[in-house]
Amino acid sequence: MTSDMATKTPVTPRRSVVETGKRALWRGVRRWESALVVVLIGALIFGSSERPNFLSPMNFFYTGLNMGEIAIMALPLTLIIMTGEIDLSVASMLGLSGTVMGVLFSNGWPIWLAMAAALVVGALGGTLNGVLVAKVGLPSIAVTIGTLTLFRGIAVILLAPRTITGFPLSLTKIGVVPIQGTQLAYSTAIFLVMAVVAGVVLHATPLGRALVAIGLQPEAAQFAGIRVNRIKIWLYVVSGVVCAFAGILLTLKNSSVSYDAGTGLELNVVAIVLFGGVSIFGGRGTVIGVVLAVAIVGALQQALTQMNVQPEVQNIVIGVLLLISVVIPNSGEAIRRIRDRARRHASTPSPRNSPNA
Amino acid sequence: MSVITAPAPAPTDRPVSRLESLLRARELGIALAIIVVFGLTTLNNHAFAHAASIQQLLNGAALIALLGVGETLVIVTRNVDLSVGSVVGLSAYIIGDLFKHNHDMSVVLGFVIAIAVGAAIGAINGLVTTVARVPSLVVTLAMLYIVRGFDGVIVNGKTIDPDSIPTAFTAVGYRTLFGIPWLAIIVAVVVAAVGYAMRSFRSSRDLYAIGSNPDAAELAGIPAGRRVFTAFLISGALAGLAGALFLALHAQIDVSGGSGYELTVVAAVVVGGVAIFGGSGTVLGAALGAVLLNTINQALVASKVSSFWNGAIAGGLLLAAIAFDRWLSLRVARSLQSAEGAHRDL
Amino acid sequence: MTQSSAAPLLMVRDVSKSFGPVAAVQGVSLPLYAGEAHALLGENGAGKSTLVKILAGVHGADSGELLMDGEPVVFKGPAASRAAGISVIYQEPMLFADLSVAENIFMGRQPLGVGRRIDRAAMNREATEVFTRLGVQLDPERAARGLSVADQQIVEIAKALSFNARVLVMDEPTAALTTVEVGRLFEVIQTLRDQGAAVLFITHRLEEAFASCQRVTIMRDGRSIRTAPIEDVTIDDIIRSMVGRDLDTLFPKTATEPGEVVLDVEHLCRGGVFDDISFQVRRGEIVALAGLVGAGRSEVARAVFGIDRRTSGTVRVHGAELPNGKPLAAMNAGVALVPEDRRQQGLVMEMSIDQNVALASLGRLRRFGLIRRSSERELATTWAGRLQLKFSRMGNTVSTLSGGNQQKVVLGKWLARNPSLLIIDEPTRGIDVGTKAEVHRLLNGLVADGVAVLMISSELPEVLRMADRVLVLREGRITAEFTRAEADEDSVMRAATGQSPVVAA
Amino acid sequence: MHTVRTVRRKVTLALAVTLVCTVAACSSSSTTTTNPTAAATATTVKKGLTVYFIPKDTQNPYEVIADQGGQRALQELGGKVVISSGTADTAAAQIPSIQAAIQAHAAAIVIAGNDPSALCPSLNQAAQAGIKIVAFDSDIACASSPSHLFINQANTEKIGTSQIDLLAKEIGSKGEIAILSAAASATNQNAWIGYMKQQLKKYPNMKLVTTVYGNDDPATSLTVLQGLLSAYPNLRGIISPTTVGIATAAQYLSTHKSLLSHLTLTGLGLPSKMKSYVHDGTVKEFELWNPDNLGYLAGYAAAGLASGSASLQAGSKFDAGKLNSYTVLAPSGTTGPSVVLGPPLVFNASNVDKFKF
Repeated sequence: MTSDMATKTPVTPRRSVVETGKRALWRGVRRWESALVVVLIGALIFGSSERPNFLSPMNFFYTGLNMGEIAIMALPLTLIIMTGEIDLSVASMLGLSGTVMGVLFSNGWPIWLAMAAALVVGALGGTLNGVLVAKVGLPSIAVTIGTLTLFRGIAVILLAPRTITGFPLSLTKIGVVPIQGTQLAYSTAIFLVMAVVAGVVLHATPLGRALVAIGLQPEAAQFAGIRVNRIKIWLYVVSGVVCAFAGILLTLKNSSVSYDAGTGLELNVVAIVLFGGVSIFGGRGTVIGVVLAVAIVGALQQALTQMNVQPEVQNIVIGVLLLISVVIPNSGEAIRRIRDRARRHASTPSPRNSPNA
Repeated sequence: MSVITAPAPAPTDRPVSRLESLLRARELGIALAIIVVFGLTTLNNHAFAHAASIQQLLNGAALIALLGVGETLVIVTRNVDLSVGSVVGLSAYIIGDLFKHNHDMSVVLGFVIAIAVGAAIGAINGLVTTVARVPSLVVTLAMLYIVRGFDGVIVNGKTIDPDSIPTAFTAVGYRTLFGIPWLAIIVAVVVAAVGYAMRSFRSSRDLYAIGSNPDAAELAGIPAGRRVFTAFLISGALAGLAGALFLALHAQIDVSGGSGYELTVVAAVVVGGVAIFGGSGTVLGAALGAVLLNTINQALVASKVSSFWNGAIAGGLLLAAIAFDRWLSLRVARSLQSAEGAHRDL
Repeated sequence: MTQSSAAPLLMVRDVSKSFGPVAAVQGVSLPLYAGEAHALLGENGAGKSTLVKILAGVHGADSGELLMDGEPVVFKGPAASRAAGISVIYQEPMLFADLSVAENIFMGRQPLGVGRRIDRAAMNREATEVFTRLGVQLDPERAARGLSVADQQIVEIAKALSFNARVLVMDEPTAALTTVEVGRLFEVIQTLRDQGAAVLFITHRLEEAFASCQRVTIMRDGRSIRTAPIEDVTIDDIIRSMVGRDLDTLFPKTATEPGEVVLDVEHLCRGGVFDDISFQVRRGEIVALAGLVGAGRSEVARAVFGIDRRTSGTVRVHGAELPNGKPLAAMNAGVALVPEDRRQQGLVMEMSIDQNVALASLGRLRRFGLIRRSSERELATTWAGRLQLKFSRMGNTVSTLSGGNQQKVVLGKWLARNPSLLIIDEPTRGIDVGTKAEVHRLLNGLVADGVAVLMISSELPEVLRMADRVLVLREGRITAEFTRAEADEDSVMRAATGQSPVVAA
Repeated sequence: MHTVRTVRRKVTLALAVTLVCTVAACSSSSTTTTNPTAAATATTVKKGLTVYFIPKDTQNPYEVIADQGGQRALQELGGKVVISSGTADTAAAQIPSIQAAIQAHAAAIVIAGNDPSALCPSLNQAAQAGIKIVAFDSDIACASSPSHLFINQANTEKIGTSQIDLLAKEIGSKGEIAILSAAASATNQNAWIGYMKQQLKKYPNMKLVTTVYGNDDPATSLTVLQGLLSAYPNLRGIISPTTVGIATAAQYLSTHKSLLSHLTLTGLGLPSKMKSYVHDGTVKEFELWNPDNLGYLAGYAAAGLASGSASLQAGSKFDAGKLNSYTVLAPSGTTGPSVVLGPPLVFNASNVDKFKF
């Protein structure tokens, strides 16, 4: 009866009473991927102009290696953000899973069992997030800030002050050498496969359509028979498992783990997903966009490092890209609004002007 | 169609206002929690109740509490400011560097510059958010990177050493007035002032209106853009001030100063009962939230629990806090429904 | 009926406003005289709401002018319009859930005490005064969250009163109100007119225009078709000028022979909302749930469909019991629910037309787990055709459609599943006369084909003319049941408001 | 600060390393401690060498000083130093820098490994490209190749024991003491703490009550310090073997002088950060080696290896400019060939002002 007052969603331009301009935004979003392609090409040209063998396979291998875990964690987060929720606990889960795997391994568990256990922990953590968000109905940003602290805290209790090393070389090498006969890092390959899966699910299946509907209008989705809560819970479970998997990869890559592995990565992951054109309010975005974002950030970091540019500059670049990625699609509407206001202040009615300019 | 005139409904509000007063007493709840934690700790370690360690509690919480005030203003408008941590680092380093190079720069000027730096960044946050109407979470996340990166470029491995900071400045970090640390006094004054303003002035009520129902705010002719901008401006300025206090308290600053604060602050604010999606919450609550988190951290060490437990407990507490809020609002909703039924009774 | 003074208080002269290619309002003119209520009628998409937003200062007009007391005025924003003495009440109340009722009324102009600080005591006092003028009792310190829609309207009206507005614009204020509340609203309008205010009253219920207005303006396709004193027009010419053609009979309900029981609800109960609800719906009959808003009608529908969990009782469809709180199970049992709130519940406004139509049928459109876009498009086109949907491109978002066409998309979405039970909540709320008739004809067609229909409606005429049986809910209980023959406005209203010994069900 | 931080390596491994070099190190380095006269010219070293210095991260002040030492060394030798690393102390962030070194055809890499093993494969590649590898500050532990020289700042056992001795001297060898460490995952911290505990056996009346971790963040360090003080009112001494920790503690004590009556602070600190506290009597003595010399030595070693004037042969000597000559110690346990800069320096009011780091 008073649903409009009960439910609260973050304020967004398209919710404004002045409804025009939202389609401009929509088109902007869809055009975003093509913009990303241009940026990527630009980055590559830039890189190879600075460093002749920038496009060398080895370089590609290392880029993949550097981006691996972040890229993998970005995929489930993309789906979660599509539904209008968020998961800030990804990096903590990555650390926790590595910790669990390490602790069990050092206590003589077989490595495979230790890994399995790590994945289970991921599932449990994800379930906790999912239940608190979907069943109890708490704001996901607050919940996952809480579990961010909680998961990391548990890792500290389990492992600090120790650091576990000595994982079997046969496994640790997949973290550092390319797949036989290729220049593809294992993490890169895994990411690409998962990206394809995520892309198909999001863009071509009823589930994907459901995610979009949930992101745009949860209540309408529920009335269409979409099991909103169940889907959200499962998304968080998947996110937990995938992050746990990324934690295993990172542990193998470093062939050592300590409780603080991957601390602070959550914001990088979020940044990449948003830069990929996924709307923080849900319902809008593509997996390909996120993949492109990963590629761009990876390429730029590699290029800047090889040019021996201060690494801080990379942060600035990421930040600027992120800003651009939200400002551009909105600029049309902003300009229209400013013009409109200007016109009304100059109180002489002028001929029609398009709101979607 | 038939028009029947009936006596006006008289909503029975009793259960509501009772629960609402409970809601309003959120600050009270946190205060109690603090007292409980404090009491329990004191039981197994009497030293915890000494004046010194109480000063420590206040000092330790001061910075986060201060940042919490600004963050509250922003969150109440249904926005968020993730750049505060980076701002602390940058403003602290900038004035530290100034002190280093002209040692006799006045302390007041130092504070002014720090606040100005923060305000400038806050202004950028506010402008981009309001003019381009883009989600503040993204904008301030971007600013978190940009400011931290800029900080790194100018710091470039240098550090500010204690002896390059005038003692008159660091004094703010440890001097006390009637046993209360200046740091705590400054923050308390800010909390009191902003808290009072948030309750008593139209412009600050607008903030709640904007966060509560943006469309209605627009129709009510509230200058949402200007208000939100101001909220970011203040948040930035307070973060700048926090940077100055950071330097005064620690007498040293490097590139990592204040990194990671953003999430701690949001956590404290949420524990303090500020609704993450805007519309309700008080700066006092946010400040108390910060004190509670800090009290727990120190209580753990003081009661000889391994400090390894800090994280897990803080996280659990945050989850508990928001779950409690949810439970409370459900209770309100339910009691309203029954009130509703009664009201239809006529 | 007050006589209209020579010069209009507010004159809208030749105002136009367009959004991109869409000309929402073209050269509209209408006069608002002091002490007069002026009905603004027209189908959805006729441009009424745009005109309202221009008066409210939300939109600036592209051309044309507004004259107050003969003086041209330009509103730079809502504040300016309000300062000029215009206050607007929107269809959905626009309140600040977290703030107190009093603060909602005085937001932005709270009474100030010393040092420009808000004087809460004074604010609450003034709020109470306004409420007394309205003859209602609301605690001014209570938060707006949880107010009933009606009480929210009351607060909005109180806001308008507190402005001592000279021009009061009401955009479908009655859409969500019960007869009682509508009655009270009309009294308020009367009071305001007596105080010399001009009222612009927008509604889809023509009877209301005749009940409370002295002058009427009819809009169509963004133009003002005619303005006339109310006594010079009849319902028929109003409708004619609204839709631009003659309408065959408005509510063509053909009698049908009910078949076997489709929906069987027993002792359905949801704590604090409704209690011990039992009824049946058969093939080929329309059963209406009547009652005041808040009596629990929509809640019963939600519980039957499984959106809300029931605390006790059973729901059977074709004899098979539905699991609790599982809409999908209900859908698979052949139940469809066209919800009360189209924009929030019925449609995903930012999704394309075809995707909305297909949203409930995706299971059937799969091949190897993937959606077949072609068959999705096909499905949508089929139903768009059957329902005579007016749209430019299937790919457009439904938010670009008029209210009536949006309702058709919702219907298409559910009929595409060819349900055996259609629950339809407020089938024609806020949609124009033309589409209204189409919807009613559609419902007839369905029951003729043996579908069972459970209809919820606040519009008594609709209930009386469409329903084979009428169940009346009051305070979450069924207080009366009428056959088509027994049911008339008076008996239903009495049962709904509990002003008579309940007719045994 | 972070020398003293985050070497991801098994404690036992660290012990193994250092136990062995101890004996030799003391003999070899006793003669060659700071002797700031006569910058020797290295005739046998090639001109125009490019040496990549890859610190844990670019902002780490301690390593900035070390890198400057390296730069000075290469200046003397007519070569140049390129400093390259990431913003975070992770192996992942260092790998691109190694890549850059290979592509720039550097003569040698001097690296402070954020991870003992994760860097091996990429360093291996560098070695195959004919680049000489020198590790300093924190060693890398690669199973087989690449062979490299480790420049040990001082031997681990001495750092541990000497701090206990310092404190014992100041508090009359009795009373409760506590340790304020960096991150709980900092392996070299934990290695030193291990030796401190051993050494404490010599002082039956001194009791280590607890170890707290300030994560090298002033705020955290302050919080745990304050907790420490209220938890253990009878605390007599605090050892903080990390530059941030000791500076934070010193700042707090210097502003709460009353505590000094019964509380003594020592540890590892930078003279530049500590001198004000030494002069105002907050801290009597603390330790550190000369990071500038560490980098300088590493620079000479790298250049020597690259020109063949130095070798990994146990017992072989090489010229180290103003530091005279150093003898390479035999490989042992998991550590390859190494040299030890010398015993830690003890700073006090008499000499603290002499040092520029």
